[in-house]
Amino acid sequence: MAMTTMLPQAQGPETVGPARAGRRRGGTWGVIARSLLSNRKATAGLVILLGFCFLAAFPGLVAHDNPQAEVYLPGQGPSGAHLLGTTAYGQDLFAQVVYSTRESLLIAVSAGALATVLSVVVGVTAAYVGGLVDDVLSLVTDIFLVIPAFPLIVVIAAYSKNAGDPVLIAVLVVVGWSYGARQLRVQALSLRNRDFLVAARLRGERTWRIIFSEILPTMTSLIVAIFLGATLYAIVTAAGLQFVGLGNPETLSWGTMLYWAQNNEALQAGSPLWAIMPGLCIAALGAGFALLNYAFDEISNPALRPVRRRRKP
Amino acid sequence: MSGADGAVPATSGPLLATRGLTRHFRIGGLRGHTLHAVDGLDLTIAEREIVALVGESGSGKSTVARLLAMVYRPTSGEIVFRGQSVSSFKRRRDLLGYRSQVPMVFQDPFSSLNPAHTIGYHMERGLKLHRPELDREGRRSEAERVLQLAGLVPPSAVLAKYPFELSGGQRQRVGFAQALSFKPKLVLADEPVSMLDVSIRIGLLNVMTSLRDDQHVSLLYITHDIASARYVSDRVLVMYAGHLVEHGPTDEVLHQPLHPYTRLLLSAVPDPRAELKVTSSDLGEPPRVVGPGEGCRFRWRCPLAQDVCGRVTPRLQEATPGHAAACHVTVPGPAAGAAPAAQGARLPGDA
Amino acid sequence: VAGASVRPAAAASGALTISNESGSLWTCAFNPYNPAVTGTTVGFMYEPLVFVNTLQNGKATPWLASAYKWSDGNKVLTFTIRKGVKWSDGQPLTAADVAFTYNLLKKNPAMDLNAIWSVLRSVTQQGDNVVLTFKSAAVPYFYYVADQIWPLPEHIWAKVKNPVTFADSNPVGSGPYLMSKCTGQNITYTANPGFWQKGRPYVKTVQYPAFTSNTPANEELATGQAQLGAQFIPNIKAFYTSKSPNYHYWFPPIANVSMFINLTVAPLNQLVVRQALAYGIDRPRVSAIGEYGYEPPANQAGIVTPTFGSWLDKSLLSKYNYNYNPNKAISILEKAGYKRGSDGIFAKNGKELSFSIINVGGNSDWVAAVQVIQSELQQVGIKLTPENMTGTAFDNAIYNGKYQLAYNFESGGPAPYYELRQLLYSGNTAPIGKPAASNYERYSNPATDALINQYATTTSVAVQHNIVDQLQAVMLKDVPVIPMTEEVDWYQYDTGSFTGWVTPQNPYAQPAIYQLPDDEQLLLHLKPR
Amino acid sequence: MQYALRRLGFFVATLWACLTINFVLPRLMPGNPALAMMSRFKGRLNGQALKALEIAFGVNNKQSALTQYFSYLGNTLTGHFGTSVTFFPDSVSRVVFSALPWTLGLVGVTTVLAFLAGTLVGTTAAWKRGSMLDGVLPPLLVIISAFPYYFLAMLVLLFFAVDHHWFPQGFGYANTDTIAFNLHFIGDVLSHAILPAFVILITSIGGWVLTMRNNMISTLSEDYVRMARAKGLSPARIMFAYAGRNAVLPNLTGFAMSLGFVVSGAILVEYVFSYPGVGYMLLQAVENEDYALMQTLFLFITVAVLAAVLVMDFVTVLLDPRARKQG
Amino acid sequence: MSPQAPLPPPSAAEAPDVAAPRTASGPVLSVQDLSVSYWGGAGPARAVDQVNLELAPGEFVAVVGESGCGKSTLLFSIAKLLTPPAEVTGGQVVFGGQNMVAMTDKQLRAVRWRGMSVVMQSAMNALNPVASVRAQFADAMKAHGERRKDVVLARSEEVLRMVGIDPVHLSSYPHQLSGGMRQRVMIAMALLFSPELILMDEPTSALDVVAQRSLMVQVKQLQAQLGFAIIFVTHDMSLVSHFSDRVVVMYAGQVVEQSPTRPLFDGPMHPYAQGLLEAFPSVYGPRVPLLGIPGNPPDLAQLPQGCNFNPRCPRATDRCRAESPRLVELGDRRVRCLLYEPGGTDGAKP
Ligand SMILES: Nc1ncnc2c1ncn2[C@@H]1O[C@H](COP(=O)(O)OP(=O)(O)OP(=O)(O)O)[C@@H](O)[C@H]1O
Ligand SMILES: Nc1ncnc2c1ncn2[C@@H]1O[C@H](COP(=O)(O)OP(=O)(O)OP(=O)(O)O)[C@@H](O)[C@H]1O
Ligand SMILES: [Mg+2]
Ligand SMILES: [Mg+2]
Repeated sequence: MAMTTMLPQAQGPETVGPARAGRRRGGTWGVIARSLLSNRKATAGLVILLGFCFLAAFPGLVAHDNPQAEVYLPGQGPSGAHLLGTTAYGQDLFAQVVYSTRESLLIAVSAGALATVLSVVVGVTAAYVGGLVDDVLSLVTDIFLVIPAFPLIVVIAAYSKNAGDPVLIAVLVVVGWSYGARQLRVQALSLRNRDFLVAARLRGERTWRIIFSEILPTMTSLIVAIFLGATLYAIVTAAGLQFVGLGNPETLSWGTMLYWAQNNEALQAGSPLWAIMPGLCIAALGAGFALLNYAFDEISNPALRPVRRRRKP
Repeated sequence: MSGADGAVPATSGPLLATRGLTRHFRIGGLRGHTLHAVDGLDLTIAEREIVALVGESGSGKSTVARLLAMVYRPTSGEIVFRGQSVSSFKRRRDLLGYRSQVPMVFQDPFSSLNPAHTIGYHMERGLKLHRPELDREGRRSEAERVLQLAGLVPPSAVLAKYPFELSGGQRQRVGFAQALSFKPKLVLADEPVSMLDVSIRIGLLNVMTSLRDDQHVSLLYITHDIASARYVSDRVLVMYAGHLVEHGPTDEVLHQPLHPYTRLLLSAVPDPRAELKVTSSDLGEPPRVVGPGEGCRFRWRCPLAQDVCGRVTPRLQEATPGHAAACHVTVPGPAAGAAPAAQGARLPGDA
Repeated sequence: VAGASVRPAAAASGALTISNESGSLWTCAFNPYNPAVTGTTVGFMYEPLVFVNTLQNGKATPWLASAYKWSDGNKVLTFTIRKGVKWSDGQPLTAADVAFTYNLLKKNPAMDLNAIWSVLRSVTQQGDNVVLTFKSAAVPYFYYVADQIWPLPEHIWAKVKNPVTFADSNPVGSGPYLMSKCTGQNITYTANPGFWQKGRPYVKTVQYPAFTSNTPANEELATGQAQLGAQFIPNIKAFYTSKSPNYHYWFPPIANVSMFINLTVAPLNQLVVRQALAYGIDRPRVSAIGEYGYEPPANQAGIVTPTFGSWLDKSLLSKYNYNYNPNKAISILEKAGYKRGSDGIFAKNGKELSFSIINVGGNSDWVAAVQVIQSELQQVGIKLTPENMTGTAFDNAIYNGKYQLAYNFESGGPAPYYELRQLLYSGNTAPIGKPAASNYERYSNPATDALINQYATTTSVAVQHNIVDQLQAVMLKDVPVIPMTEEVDWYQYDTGSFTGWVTPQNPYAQPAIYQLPDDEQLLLHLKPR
Repeated sequence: MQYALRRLGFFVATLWACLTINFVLPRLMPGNPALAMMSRFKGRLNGQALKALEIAFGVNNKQSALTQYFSYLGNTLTGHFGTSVTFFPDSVSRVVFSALPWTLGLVGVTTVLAFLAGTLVGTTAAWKRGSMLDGVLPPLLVIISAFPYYFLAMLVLLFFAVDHHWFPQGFGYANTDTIAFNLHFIGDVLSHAILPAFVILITSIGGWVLTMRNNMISTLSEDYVRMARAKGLSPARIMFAYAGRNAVLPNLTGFAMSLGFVVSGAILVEYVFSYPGVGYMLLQAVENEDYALMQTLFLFITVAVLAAVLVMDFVTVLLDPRARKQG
Repeated sequence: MSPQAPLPPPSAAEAPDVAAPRTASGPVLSVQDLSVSYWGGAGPARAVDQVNLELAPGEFVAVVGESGCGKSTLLFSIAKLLTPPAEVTGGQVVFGGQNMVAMTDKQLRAVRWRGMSVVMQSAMNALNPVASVRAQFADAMKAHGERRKDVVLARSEEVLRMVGIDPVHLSSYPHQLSGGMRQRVMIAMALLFSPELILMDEPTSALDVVAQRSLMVQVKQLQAQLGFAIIFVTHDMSLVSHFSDRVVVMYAGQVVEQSPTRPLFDGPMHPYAQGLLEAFPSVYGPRVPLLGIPGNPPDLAQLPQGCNFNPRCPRATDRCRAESPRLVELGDRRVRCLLYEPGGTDGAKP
């Protein structure tokens, strides 16, 4: 995601000598790590996300059932054997929830990140470079802004035979980046004439470098908000597309679980957990990101970073 | 053109020269006015020369520096650096070359440092771009060297700081140190010492002179501190309301000012050791740079103003070799009367 | 309006509320030949000439025609139009109106939804009779020209400039109801006082709200705000019948949901492969998991049971015995020279038995069914890759033959013949790339075609049975499609407020409200309690 | 002035490009309206009906794509939107104009409310950074907005309408009502709008909160905010006129865009609540390959969004002098 | 802590340009043992160290000192504008009889601008970039009860003229002004009311001498008329010498010398002050190379043992390296140097 590009690698801890190393251990990553750990909310968010990452990476360690196997009694309530019960198809709900993490996380994060990167590049470039470039990029942004998602996915799915994940992600990115680009453009416009950008230009920085290392860090918090927005949008839209049958219901994700639950009236027809669990997981993922957001106050704005109070020796 | 060229030692071409440099701004809403920030400016800076640019606040000094640094594009006119018009610098290499030879120190140290980056980052970037010969280690020691030179100690601690952790004067010195780190030919320094206390200021001024003397660095030194201008500069340029009204060797201008504004300026220079001479509090009219029209722009405040001043914009005329002023009265030129330029100029102040 | 509200109180006031997910808001157009709106038109305002009941082996009940007669080697059909029937504007309904209607369809092929003019030669009025002359013997077409035609008042439609796009927003029909109010959300029908069956309908007001999605429609039923439902309700016991002893449902099967096989694609053109597919699938399990058992498992003979049970050749069926038999599937393939690869998938000449199966993503039951099939076939070494698409993309693929396997169904009719003809008649198919009206698998066999054509010439039940027996043999021998489950009518009803419902004991019509013109029969039988 | 003309020029160019996409995209979809109708009434229509439908919908009239394109552009300009296939034979204009007010009312009002509430909460949370309010409200709202909203809609519907009959179970008004401008009807419409509005509201506030809060936090550490404090301005004034006004720009842009998107409605909410708006209609148009309806709805969306964005461009220039072009 | 006598509410009727007679009772401002630290990774940096300062009404106190020695921090802490990581670690600020440190926000708001206004060092950043000068002036006036549009406009124009800026610039935005103009706009804003105290942080650093001098003359005149007190941070010794009544010399967070102006210029006592006065060049005299004060300012987080100035002090002794000097009172002057403490190093007085 954008963060990695924004905080320059060039300036490692070695560059500035021992005093620096003593003060701010670990450079960029140190800053991020400290911000994450120093704020309880951000830490909670991190824990949630890491938890999901773990589930995504090693679902088998947590759930021992094959999530797709329709081998149990359908529509069971929670029990020792089935922590969350079974679906109307006789699948283990817990295993489904666990195994769905990978796909959901993948869609959410990759679509969110790609869309954010695109918005940043286009929005900030437009604002910073200005002139004809701005006009043309704005035009493109506007066009993408109104490109209708549904027909697009129908078309793409028809030509790619199957609305699998890459297609879904591509569509989400295509229809999702322009919104943020517009917002970032406006924000960047107000930065355009700042002296420190002029100074960077005079220093001889390339345009892309100014955009990525000078403008972006000052807009981190907006970008994070936009990333969060894009991610949530991706989760919700993907689930929505899957919900109306435009996705690929074969795959295992929280969105497709909702599709199945919904189509089987799980809420009313006796297995409410089938619908509630994926909904809760989506929300929990959103919560993780939202809480993580609190760390970025400090990452983007050094002046807000808390310092440990150490008495003078 | 006339006077300016003559000021340059014949032996070498000027390091930098401008011809008819002009910059206008559109201000206001729909109706819109044109603000003449800089009008028809001709200046030269020779190699190994410190040129002080003084003048009224708002007279366009920063704009000149920004024009020279290629922040603004001139409305008209031309900037020639080492015989080449800077507008011909299109390729990145040329531009980068120019930028590393002619860095600029910003007037406002509070907004010219990126709040999201440490001082170390700022220094590192500049060095990386302009001192490719240095390795990582070399860059660090160079950064520390220039910070030390600018009086920021201990440099390693300063490198780790964010701009908001520095005082105004400290930030100002960071700006100056950055420019030095480029190994420049000409530093455009926009009030680089205005927020420094006198002792540090002297230190920096000494750095400037030694740069000139040892490394042949030229300097455009924009300042309000006439004393420090005198302390370091070889020549002085005086601006008023977008016009260059006088220029010449420092001592000559300071001791024999030609233009009424220069005189006013000098008369206002305080001497801390002396009592304040209570002159009439002359705020005068603020300079009119919004749609100014023809005529001398100082005429409303000028004790010597005549009819012609309202009709004809005076041109710079040499009074003595290398010392020129734009005034119908004190240096009447061909525009005002038929008198030959710079001949027998009376200096009313000298009487 | 003296209309009742849609609250439960509605039933008490004698109004019937129908809950059926229509998928869109109402258009408030009532042109009965506009397929988008027939569901809210036919049976309410417009009626057939003869009512043919699928659930009772095509039992025909004279309706607007009081009598009918085949003649001239079953090439001429004469309807005698009932006397005393009036249009709702008071004008009498005459044979002229009926003949006009047929000829209107001829002039406007866009209205001829069943393509009757592809077999009709002419239609004329002769006094009270309307005479239909066919190009050739056309006995099974009776269903389309008698049951699926709704006469229009000539005095109104003759003046219509373009009957295809005519909205008919103030419909004048002969049916039991008048359209009294229509908004996008709801249509209110009130009883037609001039209806030709005196005293009927007993239910004076019918509310037909437009539900865009299933859930609220189901809720409306479950809470008793609607008394007649026509949709899939998952876990119907928990959701519906457990809520009241008066709540019942019946899902009579009417057609097959099948796995369609593109016979032009190798190796699906090999019988062994198709047989292996048929043996490798546990249809009861597909039914149980995919369809909650609502749709019973189908048989390879292609006869929908119990609806058409009398047509089924049981001995033939058990001779071929396509019941789930994975070992047989495997052994057939092995015998044919297929070998299992390291991934367990059979292959011959380097070509794996790996197929894509297209499906409609919006039909979750089908998607689930295909998942079951996929895992079962995996065990017998055949790999399926489901591709889910939108309905339109799906139809586009299947009509034009651009698929390998497809999960689909075709409309049936009042006898098994109708569906078998759809499936097997080569005249219905088309080359790959051209849309086929049916027979999407591109099956073509002159002998079969001859059988189908022969059926059209006979009204003899015995001969018809004989032909259908032979068609079953084709299904079992050639396995051109593999029936999976049986498509049913969705039908839920509340006996608390109305009586006279269609029941398994009294299947006087297809009970789903979207079955036309069976809906009229249902509406006429209902009585408020 | 010149700026305005230039932007207008680009507006027209963008509009044209979007119109073209709106023309091309539907036609890239597999199948045609007749096929779509077939699959819509699957099992109820004989396979033979396809031919009839193709004639009815003019699928096979051999007009070149270019001719179609130009007549489409012409018709769009003159407001002739054609006949809807989904609501055959209704004209698209009638269909759209009867549904649009519902959507504008429901989604429009909730969008404005969500924006106002979200921005307010975001502003306050940033102002009180680290307080209880900041710690609870923004994450809560963001979490809620992470719920897929049809899911939430379903829960809300079940709880408030089905289990406790506090609100009606969907639709825009009671089926027995006649559309009229009287108190009874308006009250009825409002009571039907509450649940869907509530769902849209709580699921969309989170986004506004987040952008506003994050932006506001950066702004609050600016010197001019400190200066405003020094001036003794009231906290409200500093919060809104100084920090808020500088921080709100991206949110305002977002708001303008969402206002534009009001026209497209809240598809799934309308779907779940059977609300008679254009949002669900759009989905249907797509599913039914109803070119005319699709194109018209997209046209409305396009024009609304582009206009909103255009207005926003001007407003930005008004609000932020730094964004104005120099020289 | 002093009792919280409420400040007389600024009356709306009192036109801001009318001189309010001030009762010359007690100091306007009294800073007692004020200490401020910045919490950084390397431990706290004491930017203000036990500063004591009293300001009589109408007094003009100049604060000079090395760049980075804590002048701005001192002003901010007086105005109670510090933000984390800065923290007041001790002492109090009594303004108009009230302890600012303990005031509620509401009380503070009433005091601000009418009672005490501030000119910040970062003139560009201290102006709201999206509001015109006019709007920012009006804001301040409205916040303190002045709502009449014509009055606000008239007053805005008046103060702008006072600082030598064409009132056209009322409709300018900050980024359209030159550095000096921004500073003057800030000063003008501080003069909107006639507060009892104005804190000015290097307000004239971007002004030409003409403008500077006339501005200062104006300010002095106003001060004479209205009797407000000024704390003036500057590096310009001539301004100090010509306009201030008293000088506070700071070094590394501490006040090292405090004295009426003339005597200081005539005979600076603290070695640092002595160095300062020797460091400025002359306009007319001979051009002589100057050296300033050798060495570098200390790191506030790592102050030297003993006297803060000892590493650079030409007269430092071992005792200076061991013992922190107190502020000794010598008549109306105070100095923090062991030279002046009883038992000083060598007893030699300058
Ligand atoms: N971006 C701009 N837009 C509009 N006007 C501008 C802009 N920049 C400068 N000006 C105007 O140009 C004139 C000259 O400004 P400049 O900053 O060059 O003055 P200066 O001589 O540096 O003054 P100071 O000594 O106060 O810094 C001023 O009147 C200013 O208002
Ligand atoms: N936010 C901060 N965090 C840490 N240290 C800070 C911070 N702000 C200022 N400092 C340090 O505090 C010291 C005092 O700063 P202050 O701004 O008060 O200096 P000053 O006397 O006003 O200097 P100048 O004349 O250069 O403006 C400086 O050394 C600076 O580095
Ligand atoms: Mg300047
Ligand atoms: Mg300071």
